[in-house]
Amino acid sequence: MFAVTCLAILVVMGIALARAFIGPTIYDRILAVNMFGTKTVLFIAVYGFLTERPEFMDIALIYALINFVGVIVVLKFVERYPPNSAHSDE
Amino acid sequence: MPYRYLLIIGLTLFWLLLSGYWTNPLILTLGAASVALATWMAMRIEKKYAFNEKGIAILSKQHTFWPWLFVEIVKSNISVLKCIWMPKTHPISPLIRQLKMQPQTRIARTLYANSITLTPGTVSIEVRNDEVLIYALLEDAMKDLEDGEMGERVYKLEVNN
Amino acid sequence: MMTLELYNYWVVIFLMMAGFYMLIASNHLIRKIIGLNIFQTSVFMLYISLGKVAGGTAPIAAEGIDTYSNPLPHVLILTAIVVGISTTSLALALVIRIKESYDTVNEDEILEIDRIADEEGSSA
Amino acid sequence: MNFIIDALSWGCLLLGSFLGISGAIGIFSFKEFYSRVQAASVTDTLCVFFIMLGLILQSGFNLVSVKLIIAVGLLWLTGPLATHALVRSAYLTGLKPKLSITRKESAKRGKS
Amino acid sequence: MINEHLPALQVVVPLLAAPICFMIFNNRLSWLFATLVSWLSFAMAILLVMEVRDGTVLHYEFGGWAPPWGIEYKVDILNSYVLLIVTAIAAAVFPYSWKSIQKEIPKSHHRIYLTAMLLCLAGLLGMTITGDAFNLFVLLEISSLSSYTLISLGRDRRALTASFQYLIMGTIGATFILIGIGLLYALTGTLNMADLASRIPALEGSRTLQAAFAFLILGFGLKLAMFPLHLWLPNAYAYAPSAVSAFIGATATKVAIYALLRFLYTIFGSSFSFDYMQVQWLLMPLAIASILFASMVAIFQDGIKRLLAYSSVAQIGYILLGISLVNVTGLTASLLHMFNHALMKGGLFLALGAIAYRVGSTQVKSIAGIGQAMPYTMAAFVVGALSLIGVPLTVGFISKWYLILATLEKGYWPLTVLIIISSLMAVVYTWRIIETAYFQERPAGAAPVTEAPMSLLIPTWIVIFANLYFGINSSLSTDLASRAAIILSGGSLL
Amino acid sequence: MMGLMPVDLIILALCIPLFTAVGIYLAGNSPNVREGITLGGSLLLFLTIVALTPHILDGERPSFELIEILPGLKLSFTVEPLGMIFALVAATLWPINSLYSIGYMRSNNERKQTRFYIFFAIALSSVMAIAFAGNLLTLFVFYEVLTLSTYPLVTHAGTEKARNAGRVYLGILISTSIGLLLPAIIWVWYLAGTTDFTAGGILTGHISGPLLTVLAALFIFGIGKAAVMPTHRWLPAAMVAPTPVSALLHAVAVVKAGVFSVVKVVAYIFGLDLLITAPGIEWLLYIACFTVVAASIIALQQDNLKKRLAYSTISQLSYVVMGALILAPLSLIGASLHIAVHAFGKITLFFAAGSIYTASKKTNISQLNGIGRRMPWTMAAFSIGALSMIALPPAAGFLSKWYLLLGASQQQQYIAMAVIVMSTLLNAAYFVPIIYAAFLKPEDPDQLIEHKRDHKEAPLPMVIALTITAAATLLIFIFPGLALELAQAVGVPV
Ligand code: NA
Ligand code: NA
Repeated sequence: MFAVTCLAILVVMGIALARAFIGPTIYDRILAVNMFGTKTVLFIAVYGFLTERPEFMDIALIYALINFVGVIVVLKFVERYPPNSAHSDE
Repeated sequence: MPYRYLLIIGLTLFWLLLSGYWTNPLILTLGAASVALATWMAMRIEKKYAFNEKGIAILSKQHTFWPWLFVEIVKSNISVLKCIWMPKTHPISPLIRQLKMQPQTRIARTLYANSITLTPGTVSIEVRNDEVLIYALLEDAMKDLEDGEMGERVYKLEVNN
Repeated sequence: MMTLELYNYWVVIFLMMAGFYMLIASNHLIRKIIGLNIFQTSVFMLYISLGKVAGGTAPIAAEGIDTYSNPLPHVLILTAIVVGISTTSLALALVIRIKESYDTVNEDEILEIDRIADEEGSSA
Repeated sequence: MNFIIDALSWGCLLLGSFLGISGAIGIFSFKEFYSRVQAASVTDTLCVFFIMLGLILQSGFNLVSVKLIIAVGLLWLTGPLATHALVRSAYLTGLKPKLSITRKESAKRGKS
Repeated sequence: MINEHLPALQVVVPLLAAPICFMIFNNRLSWLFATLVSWLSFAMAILLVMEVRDGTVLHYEFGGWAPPWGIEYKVDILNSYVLLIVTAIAAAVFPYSWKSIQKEIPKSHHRIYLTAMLLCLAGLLGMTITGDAFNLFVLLEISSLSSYTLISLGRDRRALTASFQYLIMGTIGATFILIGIGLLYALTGTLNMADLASRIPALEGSRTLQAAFAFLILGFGLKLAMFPLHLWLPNAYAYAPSAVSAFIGATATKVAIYALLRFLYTIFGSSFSFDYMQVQWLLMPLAIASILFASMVAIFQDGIKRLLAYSSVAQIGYILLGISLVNVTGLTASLLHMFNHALMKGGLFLALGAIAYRVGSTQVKSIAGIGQAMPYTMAAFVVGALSLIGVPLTVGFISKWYLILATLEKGYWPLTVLIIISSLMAVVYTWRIIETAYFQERPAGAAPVTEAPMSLLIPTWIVIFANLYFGINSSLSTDLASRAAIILSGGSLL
Repeated sequence: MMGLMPVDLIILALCIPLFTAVGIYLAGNSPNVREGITLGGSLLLFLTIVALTPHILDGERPSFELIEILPGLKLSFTVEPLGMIFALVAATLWPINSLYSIGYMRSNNERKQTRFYIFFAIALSSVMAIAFAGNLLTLFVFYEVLTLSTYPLVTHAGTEKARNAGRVYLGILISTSIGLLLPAIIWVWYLAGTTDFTAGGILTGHISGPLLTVLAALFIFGIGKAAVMPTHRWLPAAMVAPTPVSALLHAVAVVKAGVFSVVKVVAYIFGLDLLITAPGIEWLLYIACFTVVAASIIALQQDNLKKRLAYSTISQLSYVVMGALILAPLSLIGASLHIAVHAFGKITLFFAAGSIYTASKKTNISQLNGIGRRMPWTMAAFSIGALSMIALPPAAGFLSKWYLLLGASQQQQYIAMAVIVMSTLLNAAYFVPIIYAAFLKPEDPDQLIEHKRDHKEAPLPMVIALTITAAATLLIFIFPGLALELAQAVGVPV
């Protein structure tokens, strides 16, 4: 069952990654990357149970925090220096 | 109890739970140092934005708000799911509207705007003074917000305090 | 079968090539830095997969587990990551100063600006 | 008893997985950025909740489940913040949403 | 007591001094402190050389962890010799810096300069002294990062792009080295150089070992500016502040070459490197190409710094040529040239810095007629140039002589001819400078020029004097180099 | 002075010109003191060399070692007869040349006279070192010092034209010496393990066959100062120099250093007996023969007096090379003698040319009609010099040519004999018309140069100088004892 969940999360991550590639705006990409990050947290948690190493939860927590900070920083940057082509296909 | 002490206690508990090492003195010392550092940084934010202890009290007093919000989240999840799986029968009708906020304190407004964002289907774009700019995926969701139940409940948290 | 068993190396090689390509092909200095990071990251992954012990689990001490993967590469890579971050931040600082003095971060444009400056310098 | 908890837990995990996949399909099929944000919101809220709940049920009450709860709290706390910051950036830098009704009309209707 | 910790102190002292230097807010005190540290390092290097000269090898285990678990520092004749080169140049460059950076680096950046110089020094010394492959990588990056910083301090904005280019190339090189070390670790399960050396012979046929070898050669090739991986070097040296050019130009590539030698001989062993992998047939054509190509390009340079930079690429070619001959004489020649080239390039860049201090430019045309106005500076430059050409009584002659001897021993007389042709090219490119300085008139309207200040002249002349001293009485350097060569090759070349 | 040991005299001979240079530098502001020091120093050197001569005639071969750069590679000095001849010629002509220079430089208001005298003294010092060089390395080092120290003299005028000529001068001399001579020296060292000059040669048994010829060719063309075609081009280019420099370059120091080196290498490195076994060695002789004839024909076409003298020099130098390459003991004596003989004759001719220029500002032969009546001393001396060039008694040129001819007939080198005869005719063809025009043709008023319409002889120091050298040319013919005795000892083991 954990395996199924893992697989599902991987599928979600894959689709998010696809969206990150497609864009078209930089915000779509950031949205997708953020989603990819939060799903990574989930994945680590479930994977910990799958491999019977629930200690991985610590890593998941830390990853959640890093992901949040990362997204905020990127947004700060994009907000201050908006790319010329942010809103269209580059 | 002053905000600072609440913070210290909260952070200490948080650290202890995450750490799991409750006997190693070196690690405990490091933990204490982390708590001190985090408190110091939080107090600097506090000085600037004045989330005073009243704010903390808001979050803790009314237990009915959180279950209600959870139910709202479940409901809005379902409505967005319908849009995703059945776009033909449940077409989206995106719109943007500026709403007046009932809550008056900063902490309550923050809570309100975050609650809007947390429920799928709506997102708060910008908060200015007592107004909030909202994007909604569905007109119904916007209506619900205009009806003001959420605002009302957050406002109650604020005044009942 | 070899090819699939060594999938980690293929991932590493793919990342390495991707980073390297970005580094070489891009004129944009920031992209070069990103390429450099991908390139370095591939090496980090190489190291970590080198530390894998068959049947071993992540080297986090816990009761009831006696086979761990080798933690040394992890420790080494922590150092290498720190080095990588220092390199990246230095590179970014340089790019900021380049942007300040050239008003562009495009390598071709920078070369062009230098070339024009040279010509003016030699004619003056 | 164990069986019931297991079944509940499996149910939660399945439900969470379904919600995750739904959100993913949403961010893929919705036509523009602001609506995709709503789909992503689904995965950030109930998907996280159910998967973590499934795990909590599996682990029983111990430090791990506390950490799982903390993780949910953390994600629910930071999720909307990130989403808000993202949407705000997008809006302020001039990314216009495609609306079914214009903002003016919407404002009028809202007042009525 | 102190002696026991000398190998560690050699690295730790400049490393710890760097942040302290940054925290001393007075520029002059900060400089004084850094200078003292550089002299202290030099003194320690001398002590180390004296301790190991009789063939003893000093081991130092960090934190009491015995190798292979802990990091081991190890000093023998070879690396004490390199330590001596690096610290000697540092001991001349630091006192020189004070005046030189006044005009080339804004006051607010002086402490950054000093800190980065100390870090660079520490990194180079550490690379030389460490007995641990991964530690070598870390220290390499410490020295590299500080040199990127130092180069970016140059006045011209091109220093920034030069530094960036160097950063990219240098990081690729370092990453290749990291890959190589990682593969070696995967094969042997150790990072300690001695342990690696003992385990590698059993693995001769391994593909992974060959890959590791290739990555390491490529990585060090980039760091030491082996043709055609040298493209970062000319700009980096040309736009860096003069004192930085002098220090890095004299030391950084030498240490990279030392590390390459360590890997070729000590870790992989000469039978793997030269008999099995036949790396000499890679090194030799590249060395020849770099000697010819870089000398040719140097002839057409308008900037003296760039000219010297290209000359450095050619000189690196000599060193690699010596290595590629795979005999004791060739190796001795390479080691000697590492030392001698440090002296000549150090002296030339220091003299050039003194010229830049007074003239404000290092273009060939801008130094017209300064021979009379700056007699001591230009005389130093001339001696350095003669050394670069390889005129007898200078160190340049000694290393070229050994190199020629090595080619003749092998019977590769066309290489002898090559060395001579490239010396002729060195005559051509240095003569342009000398002729301009001495036999052209100062252009009308040019600002009057006076002799450089003592604080620049004295360090310059100390290095230049060393060029003459070790050119006339070469017994110390040749003795150390030839014994280091024999030890390095472990008798395999005899 | 007589109480000094021969070795002390060698050191004195090397140091006196250097100390003179220092003295000139210190006295730079006062021309009289400066010239006094020059004259004093040159006379002192002359006395030193004279004091050394009897020791050599007695069969002593004093030698001393300055420094040993590398094992077996040292700077050392040994005096043998050929070196003695060369030193004697140079030391005799330096005071006379100094005397002449004083007159020339002052009356032509030349610039930077101090620099001129300093480099002149340094050049003389290196000439002494070349003459006494104990091995090829020492010879090479001071050969290059001589090239470099005469560069400022050649480009003395400081004009663009002078600098370009200077580049040709340096370019040919340095590239031949480094590109050919140095490899040859290394080769010799590699073969024999030494480069010491030894009567009878050092290469016997080490090399034979075509390689021997190649090595000989490397030396003949590598010694560019000997001006064997096609390495001769530096010599006409150097004509931009002031006349005393031309006199020094073409009669004493530079060219003689070249042919001296050739003879020395043939006699003391190869040995006649070895070189004669070299296949095709006669082709080198033929190239020298060709140079003799071709240079004479070119000289015939020159109207500029100094240019004609320059080509005459090229031709005469190849006599010496021929003498060495005929490979007969008699011709070797001729070659050694010719070094001295040609020196006196040619310096007389240059002195005369400089006097004509100083007195009348005339530079071309076509302007010289009737000048013998205005400048009888000068033109009489010129005639004696010319006779010596043509090799007619009672001038000394006859002696050396006679020995050359004897040697050539002994070796049955008929081509060489024919060339000697033919070039004698050519020499006559380009010198006799000048003498004829000077004394017998009426003066052409149009050819008189403004301000110099009623010129007489040049200033007294110049006249004295050229009178002395002309007299010496005659005296050597009449009393050839000393020169002959030394020349006969060349290459003969003691
Ligand atoms: Na919402
Ligand atoms: Na939402």
